[in-house]
Amino acid sequence: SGQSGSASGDTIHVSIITKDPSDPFWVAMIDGAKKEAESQNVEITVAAGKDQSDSDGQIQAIENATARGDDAILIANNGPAVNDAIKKAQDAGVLVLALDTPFSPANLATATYATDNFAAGQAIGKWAAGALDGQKAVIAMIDLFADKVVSVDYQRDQGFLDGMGIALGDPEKIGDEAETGTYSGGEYEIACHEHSDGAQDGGRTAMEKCLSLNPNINLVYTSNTAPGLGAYQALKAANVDALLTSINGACEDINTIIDGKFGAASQQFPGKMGAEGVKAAVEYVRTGTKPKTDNADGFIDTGVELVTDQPIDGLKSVTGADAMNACTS
Amino acid sequence: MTAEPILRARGLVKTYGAVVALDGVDLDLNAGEILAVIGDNGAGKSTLIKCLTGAEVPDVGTIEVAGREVSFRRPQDAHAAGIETVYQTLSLAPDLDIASNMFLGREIRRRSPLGGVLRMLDYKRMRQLAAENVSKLGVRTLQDITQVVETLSGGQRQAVAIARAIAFGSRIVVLDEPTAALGVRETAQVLDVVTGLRDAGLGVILISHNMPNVFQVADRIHIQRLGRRIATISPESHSPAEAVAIMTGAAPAPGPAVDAQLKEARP
Amino acid sequence: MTAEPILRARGLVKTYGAVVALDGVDLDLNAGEILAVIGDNGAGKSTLIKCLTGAEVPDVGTIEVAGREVSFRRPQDAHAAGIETVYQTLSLAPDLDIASNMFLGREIRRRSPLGGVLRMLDYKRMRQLAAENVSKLGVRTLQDITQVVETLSGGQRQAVAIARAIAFGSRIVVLDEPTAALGVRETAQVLDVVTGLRDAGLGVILISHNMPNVFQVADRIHIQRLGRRIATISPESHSPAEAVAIMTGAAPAPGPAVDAQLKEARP
Amino acid sequence: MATTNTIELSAAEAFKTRPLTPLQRVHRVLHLHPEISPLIVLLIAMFAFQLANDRFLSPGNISLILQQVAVVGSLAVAQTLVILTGGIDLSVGALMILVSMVMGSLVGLAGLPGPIAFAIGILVGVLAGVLNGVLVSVLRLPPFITTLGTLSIFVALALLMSNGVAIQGEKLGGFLLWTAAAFSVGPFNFTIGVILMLLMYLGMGFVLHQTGWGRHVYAVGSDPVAARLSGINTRRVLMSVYAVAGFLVTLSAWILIGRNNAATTSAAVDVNLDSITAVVIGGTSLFGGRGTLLGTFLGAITVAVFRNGLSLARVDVLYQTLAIGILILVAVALDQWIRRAGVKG
Amino acid sequence: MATTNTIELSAAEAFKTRPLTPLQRVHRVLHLHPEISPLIVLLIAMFAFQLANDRFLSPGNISLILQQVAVVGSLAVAQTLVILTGGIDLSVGALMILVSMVMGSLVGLAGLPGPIAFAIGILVGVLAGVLNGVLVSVLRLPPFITTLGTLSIFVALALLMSNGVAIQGEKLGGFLLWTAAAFSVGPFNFTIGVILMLLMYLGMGFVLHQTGWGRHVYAVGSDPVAARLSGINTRRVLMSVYAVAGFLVTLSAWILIGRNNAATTSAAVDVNLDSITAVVIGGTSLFGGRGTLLGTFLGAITVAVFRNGLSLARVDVLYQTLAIGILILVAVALDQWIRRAGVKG
Ligand SMILES: Nc1ncnc2c1ncn2[C@@H]1O[C@H](COP(=O)(O)OP(=O)(O)OP(=O)(O)O)[C@@H](O)[C@H]1O
Ligand SMILES: Nc1ncnc2c1ncn2[C@@H]1O[C@H](COP(=O)(O)OP(=O)(O)OP(=O)(O)O)[C@@H](O)[C@H]1O
Ligand SMILES: [Mg+2]
Ligand SMILES: [Mg+2]
Repeated sequence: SGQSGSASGDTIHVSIITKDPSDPFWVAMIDGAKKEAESQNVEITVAAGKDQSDSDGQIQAIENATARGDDAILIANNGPAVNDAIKKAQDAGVLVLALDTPFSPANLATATYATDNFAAGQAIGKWAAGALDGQKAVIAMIDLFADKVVSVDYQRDQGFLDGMGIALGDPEKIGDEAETGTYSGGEYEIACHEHSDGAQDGGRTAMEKCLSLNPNINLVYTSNTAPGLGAYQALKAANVDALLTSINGACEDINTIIDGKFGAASQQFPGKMGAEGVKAAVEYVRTGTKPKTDNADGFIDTGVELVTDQPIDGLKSVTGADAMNACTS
Repeated sequence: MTAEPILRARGLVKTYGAVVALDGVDLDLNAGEILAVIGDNGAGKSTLIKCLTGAEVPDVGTIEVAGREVSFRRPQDAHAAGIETVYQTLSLAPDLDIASNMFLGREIRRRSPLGGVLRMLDYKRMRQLAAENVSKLGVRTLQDITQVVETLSGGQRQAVAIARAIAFGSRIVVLDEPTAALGVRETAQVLDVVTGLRDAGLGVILISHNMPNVFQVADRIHIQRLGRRIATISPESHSPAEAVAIMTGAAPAPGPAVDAQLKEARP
Repeated sequence: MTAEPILRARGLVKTYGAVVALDGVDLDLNAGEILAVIGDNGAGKSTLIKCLTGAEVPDVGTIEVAGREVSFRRPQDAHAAGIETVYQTLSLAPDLDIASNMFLGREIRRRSPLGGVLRMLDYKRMRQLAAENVSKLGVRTLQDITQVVETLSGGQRQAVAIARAIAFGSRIVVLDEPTAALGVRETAQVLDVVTGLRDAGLGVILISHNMPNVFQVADRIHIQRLGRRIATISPESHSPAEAVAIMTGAAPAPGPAVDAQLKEARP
Repeated sequence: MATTNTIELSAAEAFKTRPLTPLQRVHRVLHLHPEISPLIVLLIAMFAFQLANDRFLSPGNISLILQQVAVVGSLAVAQTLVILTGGIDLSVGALMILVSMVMGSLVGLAGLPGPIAFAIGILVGVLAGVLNGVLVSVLRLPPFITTLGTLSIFVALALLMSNGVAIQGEKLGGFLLWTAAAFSVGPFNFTIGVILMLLMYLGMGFVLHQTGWGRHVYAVGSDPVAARLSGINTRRVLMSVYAVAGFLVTLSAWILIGRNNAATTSAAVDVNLDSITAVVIGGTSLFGGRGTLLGTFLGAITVAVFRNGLSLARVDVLYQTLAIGILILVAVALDQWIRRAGVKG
Repeated sequence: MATTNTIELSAAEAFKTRPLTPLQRVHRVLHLHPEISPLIVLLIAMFAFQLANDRFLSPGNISLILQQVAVVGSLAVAQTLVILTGGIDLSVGALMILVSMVMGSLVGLAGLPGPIAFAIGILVGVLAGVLNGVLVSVLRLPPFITTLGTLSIFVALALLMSNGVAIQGEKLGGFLLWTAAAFSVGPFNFTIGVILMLLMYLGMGFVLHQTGWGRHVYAVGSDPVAARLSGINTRRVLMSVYAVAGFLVTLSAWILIGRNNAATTSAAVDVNLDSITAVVIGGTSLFGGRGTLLGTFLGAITVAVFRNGLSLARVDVLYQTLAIGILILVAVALDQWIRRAGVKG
């Protein structure tokens, strides 16, 4: 982008508002944005909800960004409660871009840099269906939360089952599928739905409970890397050999594939979301051009990649080593 | 005088786990009389009056007020029956001021619609009445009626509790060691007030370890020993030394004779 | 007897916000003497002894123990100097048993390596000693030394506190209305023990509202009035009635004459 | 003797009239008026933030802070009430969300008129409060653990009822959203929600300080045994406090709906801790019996000012977390110092 | 007179020997041994869960429950200590994470040997404890708000230090991961972490009940003023309690690293509330002065059994939240009923 002249003279102020302050996924996103910002004379201010269901914290962050006169807000929203505050910010002339999670309605943001969480789930679901190769699937589902309902949680869970070829009930509701039935490759049984709170020890405890319920589990879905690693510990301790799948964010998460801990993972690129968002904000402030998008909703897919070292025929994937190269370069 | 006793208890039992605090105690209190209760430490005096005033519910036993059987579940039941009590562990809220404590649970509202509709309190009046009541007891160091109880000296607190009981007791006033923390002058004043209550026709129960005080004001003396009423004597029939002897077990209890004798003397 | 007083305070001032609790109080206590402190409620008696025993730090004033100036910041400083106190609001931990309370802050460890290395307590010995100390006071209803303090009667608690002070006081024992909650026999026993302490050469400060008791045991009487020491008299020089008159302001204070006179009488 | 007396007379007088250091003078003034101590913290913070960003004290931003504080500030009214009795209510935030979902669903899904849904919401709030009250006063469970238990229950009910689906403003009708209505006073911009919060403070302040019930609340918190022996029905007082808290939480839910322009389960459950923080910074004792609503109000504003001011000073979220931790400690420590009777009057 | 006396003698005797209902008999026995009351709750729960799923009591599952409880159970030791003094420590969970990140970074990033990193971790834990201790005992801040403030600080420091990146087991070396080492005893399977937790209970149980310091902890919690007047240096006791709690949290961090096979900030901060729940269900009074570590241990096991048992009973996650809320209430209510002196002995 343009380094030259007066356009880059004024510091551009950009707020990044994430869902919670601690998840490595957001850290990767912020890192990507900050890296991009360095070269562009952009000052980034980071804000977040207290946890993935804290809309009020995000509303305040939006209001404060507006009040201090920021040029753009990049936000991974915690729910539609923020919409009003977003509209007010836009009325005050702030550019709003959605990262990771589209608003509902999606056209609220000028552009959305995100991946489809449902599709990310689908990819590992499809891989799992292929990898089982006709065996009966005994599935452990390790989701995020028991005490809140958030979109990432059900989209990934339902996407996975859909990818397996299992008939969904309500696609916004976890656990309303038939406990047994057939998937695209044969019979399945869902052994458990547990929650991990997105934490590593939560993932381990959840996996342990699932194994107590059914020691024959041979396929595990986890919502993200940390609980996936916890589940891996539990499987290892119990000497159970099961396919472990997850959805990764940061580059170092790809090690889970290289080490062979996870059979497959959908890799998302939060850093890219952050970087693209900053780029678009700079472009808009300096030149007035809005980001070009392919569709009416302004959705710009930053891509999901299925990463696995056990590729399945007919399913596009990359190896762990290649993914790591691409990610860190 | 065949009048019913204003307070009559029969067979009160109160146990705390393995401890028997009251072991079948009877008690009669007539209107216009001061009944002293004496006994060693741990003899069950406080437990007895707690059972009589709703602070504790006895395990077994009946209580009658003016001939009607009552069953007090909590102190305000006793208040409603016109019984006011100064407990040994004072029942004052340390964070509230003297006036608020005096009127706790029976605050005075303003007379205007502010009081009727908005239920606003009449602080001015409560403070004034509280000051009057406390000053009756002559505790001169107690000047500021808006002082918080926590900052009062032991005797000052005692005085506030006594003033409250006296102000609201309409039938019976029960005092558990009321003068223990009081100075000489204040003690005299309290005893004065207590005799005043008797003369006004109330029944008074007074627990005290101070024999001169007891013998100065009491009409009858209930002696409590190891959870039981061992005797009821009168200051005329026994000397302080004899009372102490009975109380400590050094002398045999006279038995119900005194009660009987009192009853005979009366009709 | 030109011996230093074992405890000497000069010009103690203690204020709580606007309240002046102590207004420049002097006090002398000799070894082998019982100094009674009397005064109306709120006269500053408890505040005075709190300042003398480290429970409160005086705003102004000096304290000397056996001629050496001390500055007590907390009660254990006073303990270390051999001063033990029974406060008016008892200082017992309600959730601990009698024995634990007796030895609170100076527990006895086992003699074996278990005590030296692992610092294990010798509960058996502490219970036994506690039982001995309490029994000296003759509170017969107090039988189980493992009873939790919360379940004791007012007088029983008082007895535990007194037993503790007597057991550990090596130089000075201070008692703030120790017998207020005690029965007749227990009171007599405490006064006996107090005289025993004097005879053993300790200095004793005794606060009490009970004039007969005071005049029975005190060697000198410090009269406190409205935050000041108004006089120090002796039981020989004044009658109880005179003392009360001075205390309440009905009679003029005799001035430092008594002090002077005592001093003269001594050398 | 006269001389001695004069000297003795002057002992305390002399002490009282001794020269003071400026710090002692400040301390003395503050100590005599402890209610202004949270104000001091607040003013210092505001001054510092204005230095960091000169938009901080602009009318627009001040209006914004008031709107941001409305939810937590109104919850803190209920929290103060409970804490004054020596309890604590960890369930206020969860109950607020449950009630907002009940009201929202009744209007948005069942199509009931707003006022009727609101009335049913109040019923739910009061019943939930009564549940807490029964557990605390009749079964004598510790308030902390009681409300920890009901917290889980209320969260689960709200989620089971809604399955986490939000009901957007368009479906909620004018009544439930009325708290979002804004109006201007000079350069300032208020919402009905802010006014409602202020009215809650005024109303409960009146009740606490001018009625017998208010006195009883303080008495029960000060010493429950003494209050009972004084003839107060402590059980009924506790029960009513939790019920009133439930009612007040309903009003907070109303404010929340307006602020979110939606009824949603995705609103911070952490507002619990925020409301407790406001109460404590406002100088109310967690042991009960001592404190004022004015203090709570200042406490809530202080926390909001910190968050807003740090944001305007472009402090990143993690450093904000750090700074707010430190500032909580500093604010409470300052308050404690001011209250200490260290400088003798 | 003799007759009267005999009748009076028999009044209490008669009362004591009156026929009891079976419920009263049960109550009496339990009441005489209050320490077994959490055990009762636990046994009932275990019985019910075994009915729901007969794998519940299998040796494998019991071993798992012990491993699952190790982190919260060990934190509850520190929490018990603090609660016995009448305080509460909301920062234990955050401190555990901070310490585990410190130890993990020193080994995994700086390449220090495990024992040295562990020693530095202990230092950090103890210093953090001392910080809490100074705030509570010297500045006299209420423990609740103090640890709420330090909670924010510790969380922020852990996140700022790690930048959200976890350090996986491969880089941590044998020493830090030793707590994960497993061994079998018959059909049961324990880890060093479980043994460490049990040792923490035994060790602190000994200290609390057999040493003077332990008595002082109880005394300070029972009545701080009385403890001070008795000559206990309450300030020093409080300070040491928080410092020891900091040390114990360090051991929890070690167990946590073993269990996660990683040092990561992604560990449930909810363990705070879980540890408090364990302490309270175990019958320790939140007002201080009363409670035992045995009770806490049973309380921690009970919570873990609930969570595990509900899963094995195939209860839906949202209903699990509901059920745990209800079960907390039932457990504490039962405990309260047992303790009540309702049935006279
Ligand atoms: N709550 C309780 N739990 C257990 N035991 C108790 C309880 N209250 C009182 N007791 C016991 O009951 C007995 C009677 O106590 P009570 O307080 O009635 O004595 P008292 O005659 O008032 O003594 P004092 O003159 O010392 O006040 C005592 O042995 C006491 O230890
Ligand atoms: N912490 C405090 N805060 C404010 N005022 C106090 C405090 N403690 C004592 N006072 C006041 O100091 C004065 C002296 O109190 P003190 O307790 O010394 O009296 P006392 O002589 O022991 O009385 P009593 O015989 O009733 O025990 C009283 O007026 C009391 O109200
Ligand atoms: Mg008594
Ligand atoms: Mg006194």
